[in-house]
Amino acid sequence: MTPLLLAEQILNGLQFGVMLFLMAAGLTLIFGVMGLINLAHGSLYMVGAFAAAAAAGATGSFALGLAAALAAAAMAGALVEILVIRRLYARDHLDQVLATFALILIFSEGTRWLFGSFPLFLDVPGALSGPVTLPGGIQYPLYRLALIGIGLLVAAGLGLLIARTRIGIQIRAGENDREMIAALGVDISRLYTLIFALGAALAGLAGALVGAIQSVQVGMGEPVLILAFVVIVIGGIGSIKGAFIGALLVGLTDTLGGIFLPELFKLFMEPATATSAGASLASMLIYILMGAVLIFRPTGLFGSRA
Amino acid sequence: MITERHLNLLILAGLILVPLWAWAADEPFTITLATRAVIFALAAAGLNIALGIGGLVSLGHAAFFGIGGYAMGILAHHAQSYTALSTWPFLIEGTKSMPVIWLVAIVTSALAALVIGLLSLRTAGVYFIMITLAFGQMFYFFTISWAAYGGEDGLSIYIRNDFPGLNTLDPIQFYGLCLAILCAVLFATARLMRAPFGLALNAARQTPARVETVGLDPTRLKLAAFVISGAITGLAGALFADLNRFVSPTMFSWQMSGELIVFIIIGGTGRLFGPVVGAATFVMLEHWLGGLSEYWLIYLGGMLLAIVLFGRGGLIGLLTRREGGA
Amino acid sequence: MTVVLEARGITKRFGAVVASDAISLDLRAGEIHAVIGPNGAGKSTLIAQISGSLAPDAGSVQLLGEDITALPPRLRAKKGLARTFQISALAMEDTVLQNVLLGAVGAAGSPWRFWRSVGADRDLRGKAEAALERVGLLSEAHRVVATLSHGQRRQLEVAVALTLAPKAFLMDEPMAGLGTEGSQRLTAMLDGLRREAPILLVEHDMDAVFALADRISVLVYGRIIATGSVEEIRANAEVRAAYLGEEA
Amino acid sequence: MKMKSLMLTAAVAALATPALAEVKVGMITTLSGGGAGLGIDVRDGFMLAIKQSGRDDIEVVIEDDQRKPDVAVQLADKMIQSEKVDVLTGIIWSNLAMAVVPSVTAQGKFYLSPNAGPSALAGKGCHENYFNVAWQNDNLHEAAGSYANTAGYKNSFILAPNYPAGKDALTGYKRFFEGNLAGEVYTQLGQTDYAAEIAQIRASGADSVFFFLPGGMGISFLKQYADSGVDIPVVGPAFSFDQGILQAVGDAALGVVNTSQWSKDLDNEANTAFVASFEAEYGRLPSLYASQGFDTANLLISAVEAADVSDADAFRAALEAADFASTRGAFKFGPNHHPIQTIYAREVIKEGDVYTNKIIGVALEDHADAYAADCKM
Repeated sequence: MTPLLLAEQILNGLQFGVMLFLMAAGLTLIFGVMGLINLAHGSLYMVGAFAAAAAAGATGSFALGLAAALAAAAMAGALVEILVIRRLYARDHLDQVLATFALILIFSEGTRWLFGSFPLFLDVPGALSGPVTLPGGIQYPLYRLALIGIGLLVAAGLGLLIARTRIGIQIRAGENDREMIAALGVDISRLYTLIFALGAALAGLAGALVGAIQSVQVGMGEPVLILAFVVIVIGGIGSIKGAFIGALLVGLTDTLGGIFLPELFKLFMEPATATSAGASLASMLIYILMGAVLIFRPTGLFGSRA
Repeated sequence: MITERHLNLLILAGLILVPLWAWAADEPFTITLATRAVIFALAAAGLNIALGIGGLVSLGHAAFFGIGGYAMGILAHHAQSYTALSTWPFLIEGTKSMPVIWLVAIVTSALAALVIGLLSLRTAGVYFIMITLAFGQMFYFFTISWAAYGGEDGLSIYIRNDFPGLNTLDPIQFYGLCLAILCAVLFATARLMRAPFGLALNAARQTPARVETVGLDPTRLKLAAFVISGAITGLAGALFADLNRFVSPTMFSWQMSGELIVFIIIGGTGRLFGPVVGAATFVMLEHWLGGLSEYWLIYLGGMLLAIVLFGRGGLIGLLTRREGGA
Repeated sequence: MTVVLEARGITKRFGAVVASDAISLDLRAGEIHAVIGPNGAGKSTLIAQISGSLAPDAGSVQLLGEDITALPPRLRAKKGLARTFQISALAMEDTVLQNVLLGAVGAAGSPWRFWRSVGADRDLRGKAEAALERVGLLSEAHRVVATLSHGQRRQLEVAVALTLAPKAFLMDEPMAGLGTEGSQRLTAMLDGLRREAPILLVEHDMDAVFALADRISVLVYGRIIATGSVEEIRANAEVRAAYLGEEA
Repeated sequence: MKMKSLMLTAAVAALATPALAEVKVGMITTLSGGGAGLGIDVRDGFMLAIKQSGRDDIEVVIEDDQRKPDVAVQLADKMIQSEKVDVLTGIIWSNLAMAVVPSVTAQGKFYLSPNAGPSALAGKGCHENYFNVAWQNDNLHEAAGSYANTAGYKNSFILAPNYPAGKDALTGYKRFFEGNLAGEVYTQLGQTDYAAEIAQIRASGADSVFFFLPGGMGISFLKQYADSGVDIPVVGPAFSFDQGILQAVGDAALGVVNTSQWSKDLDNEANTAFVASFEAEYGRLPSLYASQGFDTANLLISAVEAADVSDADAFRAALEAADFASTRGAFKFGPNHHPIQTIYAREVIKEGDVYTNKIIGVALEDHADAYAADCKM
């Protein structure tokens, strides 16, 4: 393997990680502030992708598609929070798991009922399509570079939001002490709806951005959801910084593992077996990573509480 | 309103009478459905020991269900193809005998539960949920690409395995066998809940600090519960494989783990017959709703949601008043 | 008199705050030794280090001459140190009897029995009922703890500790939240307990402390500023200034 | 516990007196969740043929397997034990077929496969009551390998998911492809991002790419491949270029060559009528799966006309004769009851606003599968 190819693969891992971060950020925010496990986060990702595909299909504009994705996911998130989720804050994790599991069923089949059983079309916007040549001669799709850029911007934005703004102060206060922020005169139920909608919008954004280079279909949210959970558990639940580091770790591990493990196995196996065995191990790799992290740091890399 | 004890007796009567009626009325499929419900109930009864009594929310119990299934699949596969499982260091042959298969299923899933529990119990709360999920996913991905035993296609066993003195291919006889195991496990669970172990485990869920100050180790108690729980779910997996005469990686999927939790909560967390009520309700809903609409999962989701939000204590909680006040 | 429990130079820092500043105290056979102090003096931190749920930065804890500093709470309990909690740590969904039976099971070291009902074990049941009898809860044995009054829960805490037949009691504010009457009843009960095993009593209720304590230690800002009999403490100027003065 | 199920009968008369139905068919297919599109197409194609036949003696019971093997097994039990069906059909996925077919045929029922054709059921595990009306799983991949030779490719990069059907696909391609392999990669089942594989393809020096990535995986791969600027030609089986999926891939699929035993523009009378009537009935273009469902139903109807289902030997012989007008033109069964058929190379084109396929040549003529020799029935 040439250094150039290696560099490209690292870039791929980063890009994958950044996308995972968009998913994981909302999830970890919601857990950090409200203490809620939301299995339906993947459904909001799907809602974003479908809204983007529908809007972009109707108007021909990718930007309008993105706006639709943000709006639809945020609205769906707010609605779900008001109707269902807010009754779950005081419950144990078990009830939360079950209720949000039920929400997955409703979202998935509801989407299928609205949009049918076939995947929808959503394409990369014309201005961002095709590859560009990077220094060193790597040919890399412009859209993927844009994804990395957007992801980093969102990460920086979230960091600023939490460190500098009034809402951020409320969020941090909420993480530490619910009663305290109530005492500050903040309408806590409105704050929670807002945070949930923000998390949902992030998931919707990820869905729309990723939908352009993947398949917009029912059930697309669940594999990503599991990955996002792996990410926030590795990073430490509730920590945005942890989610960022965790996402990059998972992205790089998954991408590089898929490439190097089969190569590694070829050193002592016949090629056909090695390819298959390497791929098998690669598919288990991030779960092994997660298990290892938790065994040595039971609350994740940056986590403080269970 | 009736007491929980009376309701349990009623359920037990239903488990005996409905299939007998179906047998008399020559409705074998009803018996098959009941068998499915009973096996799911057994799997969930296993989980209930960890989750309901011990408070361990495991989102990876499909791992044990699958291990039990594959124990059956692999042993029977070798038996039907007349090949040895391994020839070194000593010869291991396949078998079609249910008792042997059950023993292997119980031992392997208990061992897996020991290892998984030992590692997972270092964490708590959400982290525990997630690390058990991760272990389940490892098994899932491993079996999908495990070419020797069919990978994603799974393994078909053409004829149901044997149990001495029974014709297991006869639906009512196989049902009776499964029901007997379920009853035995429920009885043992009832004993266990009243025995010193159950008392201590129950306290370890509610107040681990207290358990420590009387000189007991809550983590060890929970680990033991996890192992017992995994072993029972593994046994259920072996039976499930025999019901379908087929095993595949979907037995390991995280949705399977989720469904086991669903059974328990529908029925009523920590209640002896909770898993039975939950599994039976789920199997019935699956069938009635599945026939009503292509989009039946929406209705299922709505019902689950209603049960979590408004029916605390599950169906048993709705139907009974609790003994001992409150 | 024999020293049963002894803390030597216990020190604990949280960042810049010194929560326990080289605390030394002892508990002798047959006595009730009360530790008092204003809020934030470090009483809870001290209890946590003696019971083993928090490791001290420096210092040691000894029970009957044996160093137990490195032992977790579970093993300290086995050695004979029984504690009660400030905020009741009872199994709220269980009955009174079940909670005491847990103590009996722990004392017998026999949780690995899966078949025979714990209630059918005469030995365990006898121990549990005797403990309930002593705290006056036997008539409530089959009530669920969640339905008990605050005072009854306090009594139950003590009953669980009794089942362990301990060498020393460690009681974290047992009077907290009790009314006058409840407080008096519990005082009377603890009074009789000291003959069985000495009590290290961390308490806010001054009436109870002055009624019960053989000796009193005063903890202020993580340091023990005085130890002595009730009279000595009442007369101690430093204590009056630092502590009683504020209360008055 | 009488289960209410979705029963569709061919004619109003049959509804009034269902007892008249002489043949009862159980269809187990995927109607909910991610893979529902395929099941719906098979069902619609099948029911269209039944409707067109005007017969009132065929009753079809349809159930949703949710793409779960254990549910499929349970439904098969229900069909046989409770509905007392004579013939089963409908399963889309190989792993579900492996779970259901052996026990169904062992119980003396007929099974007609409208889609899945796992190698185990074509070779040693074949059965006299099992008929595959679609293809043996390897067929389209073999055709792709053969097409690659014709196209003059010498060095292929091949990839498929790491599961049995994926391994069969690569084996099938290699069985016919005569050039070298620039790379062979197993991806994760359900994988959505192929950036790493595309980078490997770019660096491999291949002159062609063969991939088998069914469903959403193929959509993702094609979109990402098109966007990567790698312009090595791609070949694949029809699954990723089917009518239902193509619209979601869009321009990224244009010009790609894929192999199929059927195409909308296949010029024969049965097909022309099928395409027109399917579009009239359902308001969409038929897919590969719809054509397979349609052919399966017509095979069944031809057998019902020729023999009584209660006479298993006669009914089997009638099925073996395959005396029906297939949408693929010539169609006959090999000794293992799998099709011997011509497989075409198609190219993705755009007709107005709609993406579809056009036949550009024959990849394999009258092709049988590689496992027939192992079949002893």
